[in-house]
Amino acid sequence: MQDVTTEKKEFTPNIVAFCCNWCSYAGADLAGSSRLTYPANVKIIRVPCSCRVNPMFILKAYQQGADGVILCGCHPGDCHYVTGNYYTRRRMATLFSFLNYMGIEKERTRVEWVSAAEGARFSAVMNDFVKTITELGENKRLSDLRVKEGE
Amino acid sequence: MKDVELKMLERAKELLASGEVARVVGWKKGDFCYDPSPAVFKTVEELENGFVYDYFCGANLSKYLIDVSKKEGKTAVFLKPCDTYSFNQLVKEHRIKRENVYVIAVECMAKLDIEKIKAKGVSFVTGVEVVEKDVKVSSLYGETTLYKPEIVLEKCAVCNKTHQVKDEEIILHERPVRDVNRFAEVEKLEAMTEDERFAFWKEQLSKCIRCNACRNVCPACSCIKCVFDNPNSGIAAKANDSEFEEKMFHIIRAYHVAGRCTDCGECSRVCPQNIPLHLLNRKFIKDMDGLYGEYQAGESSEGKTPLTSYTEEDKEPNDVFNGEAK
Amino acid sequence: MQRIGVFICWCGSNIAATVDVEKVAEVIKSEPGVVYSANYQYMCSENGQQLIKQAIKEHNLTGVVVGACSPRMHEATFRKAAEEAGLNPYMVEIANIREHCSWIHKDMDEATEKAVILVRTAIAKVKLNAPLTAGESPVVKRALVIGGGIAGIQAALDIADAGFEVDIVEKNATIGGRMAQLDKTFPTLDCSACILTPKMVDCAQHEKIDILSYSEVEDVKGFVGNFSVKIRRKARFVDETKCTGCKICMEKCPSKKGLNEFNMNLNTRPAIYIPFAQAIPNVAVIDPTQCIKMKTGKCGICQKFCGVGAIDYEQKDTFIERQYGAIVVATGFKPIALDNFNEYGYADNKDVITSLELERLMNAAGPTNGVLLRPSDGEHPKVVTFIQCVGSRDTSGCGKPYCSKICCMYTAKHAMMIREKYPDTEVHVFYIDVRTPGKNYDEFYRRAVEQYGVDYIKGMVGKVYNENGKLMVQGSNLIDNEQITIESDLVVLATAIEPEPSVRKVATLLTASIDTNNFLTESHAKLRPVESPTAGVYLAGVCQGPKDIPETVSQASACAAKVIGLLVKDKLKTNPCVASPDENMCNGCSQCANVCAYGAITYIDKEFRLGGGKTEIRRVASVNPAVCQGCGACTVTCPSGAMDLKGFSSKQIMSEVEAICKM
Amino acid sequence: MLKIAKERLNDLYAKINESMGLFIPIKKAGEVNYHVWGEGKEVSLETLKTVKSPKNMFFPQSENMMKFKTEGKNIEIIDVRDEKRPFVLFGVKPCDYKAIEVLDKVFLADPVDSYYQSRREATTIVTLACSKPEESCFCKVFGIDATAAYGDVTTWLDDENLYWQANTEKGEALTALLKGLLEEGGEAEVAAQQEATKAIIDNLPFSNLDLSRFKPENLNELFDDPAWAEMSEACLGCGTCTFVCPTCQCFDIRDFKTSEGVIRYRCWDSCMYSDFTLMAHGNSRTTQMQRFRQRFMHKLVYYPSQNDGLYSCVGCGRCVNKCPQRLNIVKVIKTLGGKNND
Repeated sequence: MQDVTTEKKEFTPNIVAFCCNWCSYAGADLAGSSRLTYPANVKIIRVPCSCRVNPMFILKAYQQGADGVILCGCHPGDCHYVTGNYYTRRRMATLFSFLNYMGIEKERTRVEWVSAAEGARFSAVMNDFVKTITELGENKRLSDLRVKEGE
Repeated sequence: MKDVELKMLERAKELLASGEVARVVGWKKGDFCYDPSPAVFKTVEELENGFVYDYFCGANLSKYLIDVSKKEGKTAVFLKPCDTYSFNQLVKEHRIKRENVYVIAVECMAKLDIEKIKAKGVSFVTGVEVVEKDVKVSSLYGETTLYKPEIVLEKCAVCNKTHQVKDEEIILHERPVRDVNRFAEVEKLEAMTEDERFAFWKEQLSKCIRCNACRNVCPACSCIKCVFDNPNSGIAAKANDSEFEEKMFHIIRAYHVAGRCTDCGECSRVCPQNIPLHLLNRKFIKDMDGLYGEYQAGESSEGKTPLTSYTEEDKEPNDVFNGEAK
Repeated sequence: MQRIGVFICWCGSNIAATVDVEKVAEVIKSEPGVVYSANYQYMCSENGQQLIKQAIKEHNLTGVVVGACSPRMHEATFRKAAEEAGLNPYMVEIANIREHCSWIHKDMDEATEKAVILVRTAIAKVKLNAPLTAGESPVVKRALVIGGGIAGIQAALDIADAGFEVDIVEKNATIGGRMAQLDKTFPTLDCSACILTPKMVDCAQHEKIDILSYSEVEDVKGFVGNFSVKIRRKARFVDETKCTGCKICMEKCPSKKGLNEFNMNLNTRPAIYIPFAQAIPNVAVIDPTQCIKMKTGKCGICQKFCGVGAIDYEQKDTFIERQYGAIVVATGFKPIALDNFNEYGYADNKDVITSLELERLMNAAGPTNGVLLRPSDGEHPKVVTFIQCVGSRDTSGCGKPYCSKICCMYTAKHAMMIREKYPDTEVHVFYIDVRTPGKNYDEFYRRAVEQYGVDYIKGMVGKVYNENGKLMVQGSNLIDNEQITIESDLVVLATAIEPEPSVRKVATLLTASIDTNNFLTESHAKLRPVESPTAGVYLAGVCQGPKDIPETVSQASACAAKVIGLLVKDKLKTNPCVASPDENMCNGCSQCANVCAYGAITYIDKEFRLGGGKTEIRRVASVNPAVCQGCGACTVTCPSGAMDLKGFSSKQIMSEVEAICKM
Repeated sequence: MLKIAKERLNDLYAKINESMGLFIPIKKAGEVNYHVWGEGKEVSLETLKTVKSPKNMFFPQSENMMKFKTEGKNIEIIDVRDEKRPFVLFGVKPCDYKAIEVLDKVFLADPVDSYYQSRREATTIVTLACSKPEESCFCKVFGIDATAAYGDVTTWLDDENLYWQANTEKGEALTALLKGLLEEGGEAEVAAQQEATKAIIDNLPFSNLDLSRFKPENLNELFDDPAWAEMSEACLGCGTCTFVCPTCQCFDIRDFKTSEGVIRYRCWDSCMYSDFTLMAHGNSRTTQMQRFRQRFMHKLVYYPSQNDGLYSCVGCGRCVNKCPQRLNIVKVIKTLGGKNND
């Protein structure tokens, strides 16, 4: 892979998207089958439900070099598991506010509801998030210098 | 306070002597006037030799009941107003066997912080006498009078808690109900810029030596095995090897007790580096109050916490910054 | 030591055109733990699967990663292949390098680099996978059909014919649904009642079918194979077991002002009534809002006249609870309310009617005994104008964004029927497009135009207003490019249809997904169109999307086939990806049960050895794997991390995070 | 004896900093700990007890030992030790200095801990004698004279001056470097301060603790003493006492995954923790009482029995001040130490 990345380009953020299996992951699939592009630096981890996403996973992603983390689930009311995303909503609302309280940029973490039918929206959301994070710049406040050692 | 102490001692002796309880959880005299320790008294003699209740009995005894309430026989415990919230929360989480505990509610009148007294330049404290808002501090080097609100424990400075649990009470002096805003410090931080807040916490958390005192004293941190000690959790660590680790520990710690933290203030009391840890927990409390309606953990021993309930109209995470939360 | 095999699919050119598959396979070869790495044109093909099976055997693989299309597509395929080769199916992970990579990226280097990362992430996960075995749960051999329209009737009959017990829960007093209200059906123009009512009778007479009319589903617990459903039997104030349907009560009832819902409120009915002549069950029901006895306490005439003593004014709602292995949702539709469409003057003009109202006006059993008369003055209309797409294909937000699908055909039917019966009547149809796919459909429409001389006008109607007792329909004619106004006697609105609103509650109870238009979501738009994502729940008729009678019947039969397929099994395999607590770490704090939507978590007191010969009894969480659906809400609530999710464990996800973040 | 006026201390720090690193008590976010000096930092020599002891200098809380660079299936081991820059550790209190001697016996004994050794050798220790001991101090119990000369250089501080005396070659070399800043004098002032301080120390409440029972021959008896249960009852099992202790030396070795491979590092561990010395079969000490006992038995019995009677407590009193529940070694000594404590 080295030969692909040797050229130091301008800042391209590293973005992790947690997508629930039923809506958002399917939405991403639909974006794919509709050939609706978004940058390659968005990488998706499949979880059964947005409520499976532990704040620890988000912090871990930042530690490991993510510049932005986005969590996608079914629209509230449409959760495949009935109430999962309602808990997600509270968990993330309090977590985001808390992270910002500690001085972490509030734009860095985001929640978006994307249904299985919203391929276009998935792509639009990702494009927008990449743009936001690119403007925001590298994640320095929640990164772990040890991880990047040697880079 | 002396009269309360005598009454408590008398009652404890009675309970033990009559066999009503097998043990009493209270405070024991230390080497100085300011260092009592939590203790379990099993005999009248032990009580006579060391029982104390004074202005330095700040420790929250409720967490000890997790273990003690499992023992044979009933346990009597002295709980200050703030301690009863922790007690309730632990009962709610099935960590304390309520039927094995006899709760004696005791008055508090705010506890003093020896570190704050020392910081006023008084060393070698030999005794204190509290008269209203004046504290006469005697030391080897003489006597001084300090203003009480400046030398009480942080948790006491903003306290307006009342006993939530009592099987009986020993209250000889009523503490006036006060109008205090425990979120004032949180609001100050919120009013700062992102950069300022980041700098503030960076400096504060850089002091952390990861001694786990805050965690181990916390009544909400009652896990049999903490995620930070569990190699399978993916975040286990023993030292703050990096700035990230410092933040990680305190974010997760605060998050794990969010909705369960009663704001008992023990974390800040025990921090050897005096990191204002309560400001982390209180941020969660304030946000949850603002977003989901006022909620005081430990007010009841039943019901769900804000993070284990929901409404269909809850605010979106991306919007909290424009709303009540901030 | 792990022995991972990696298989990169070209998917023809779908992946290979953008991702250098050979390079991915080559790079991955040197990943720790990877002992075999290959690429192939179509991994999902028989040969591709064979490649995997062979490699598993030859290289003694402990885990398999397939870099291919979405796991939603072929995860099951590859798991099955692995299983056939003797590897636990849950030791397979999919890296989605098609939908999430090759199809959305254009730059080959970029896409290749990302594909490598995605495959590495899947490797990181699979290394922590544990073999999982599906559990088993028994199947209750009885089905529930919610809704007694043609969809519910057909599904119930098919299931019952296969020998399984079926209950139909119908919220109205009779089964039959919307189809019972229709006059004729396209494209054959046979009488709706003539083909429907025999089926209704079949239902009533079928020994395996139990019709619970005037009933609603109140609560649903359980899971596929073993649902426990609480059904509210609404008080009809008439003893169903006694009433013979003689209708003497209807004749004698002095309160006759209740609006006749079956006739779309175009006429009235008594307070005690049987909705229509062929109702099943043929049992009366009292409308308590109209009944004088129930409103004032005085009357009781029907009771006096009832020869069998079936009237019971004191009757209360009752509840029954039954177990089912499968549930079919067939809750149907209703025309949308026209509040947002003032321009058509529906509220202000009696002679502006909906198509369903027209059905009743044309029906021999309808308010006019099948003679087409204007509601306003009972005159024969001489000019009838139809307006298509009222509220359908509407992006303004006033109506529905979708096509209601049935309107083009029934409007052609109506136009044709009017021209047939009243050749002197002029018929105009305003349309946006005429959509007639289907067997004999277009021929049908052409007959309306060519044979019956119906005047089709391509264009939208801007306004309908009353001028001197005439309805002026103002619209555009796009073909001639002119504004026209048609002086009409009757205006018929092809009103959009929407799911019956009660479906929302049903969906919530069943934890079935629902889309923004309140249509229930099918598991897969193409390949699993009759299954809801909630296992054991199937969808028939318009509750899933607009459709006409033949389509509804097909879907209902398809549902029945699925249900039968489920009910013939004695036991079901359960999803092994469920939550499970590490009892040694569980504090028994009960937080997890608070967030479980399925009630899958209970607490038990368990004895633990402490060492030194001591033991301790501790309260710990216990998950019922047959009830748990595997969402993971509990895992995040658990502060100690004792609760974890099989197949999506915290360790696995953390490991994926680590791998995916690596640039 | 040499001296420098207090107002000029900053010049002294700056001068040292020109050629060496300077590790000195600095106030940061309200707390005083040893940090690397820099212009503008708030030095606080007056602080009697830094929260963490200066052992951090040689035995940091966390320290990388090596890296494993992985590429595909290859692993390369990389030594991360760099040439240690010379450092001056400034302001070390006598008790903390004696604590370093306790650590030396562990880390410099065979097999030598080369990480510790390289730092130790590159460092010149400047001690600062005590003049205002606190009630929690009890170094005298362990034969330490808080006014005496220890380390490569010893200093004394009063309201006007810092007095300076080199004790070793390293100390002389440092003194030579600073000769422009230091002037002769101060013997009388130092002697007076020493006398006054000693008088205070003699009267400190813990200065006469009886250690007589803490002898190797009493090991079993002490180990089995029923008092441990009661003494440890309130212990939270946190690591505060061990992390503020100048002589605690236990560490854990852990791996951290990086983008390139693995960093192997060591970090302080605490015998008070439930997962301390966790092994495959479980833990050798399963109760907090056992862990509590381990710590104090080690300080007062096990370590001295292997080091010619040298206790591994220096009486700094940090644990007395910092234990959240006010348990500490003094209470243990008083309970088990000997008759005079009764």
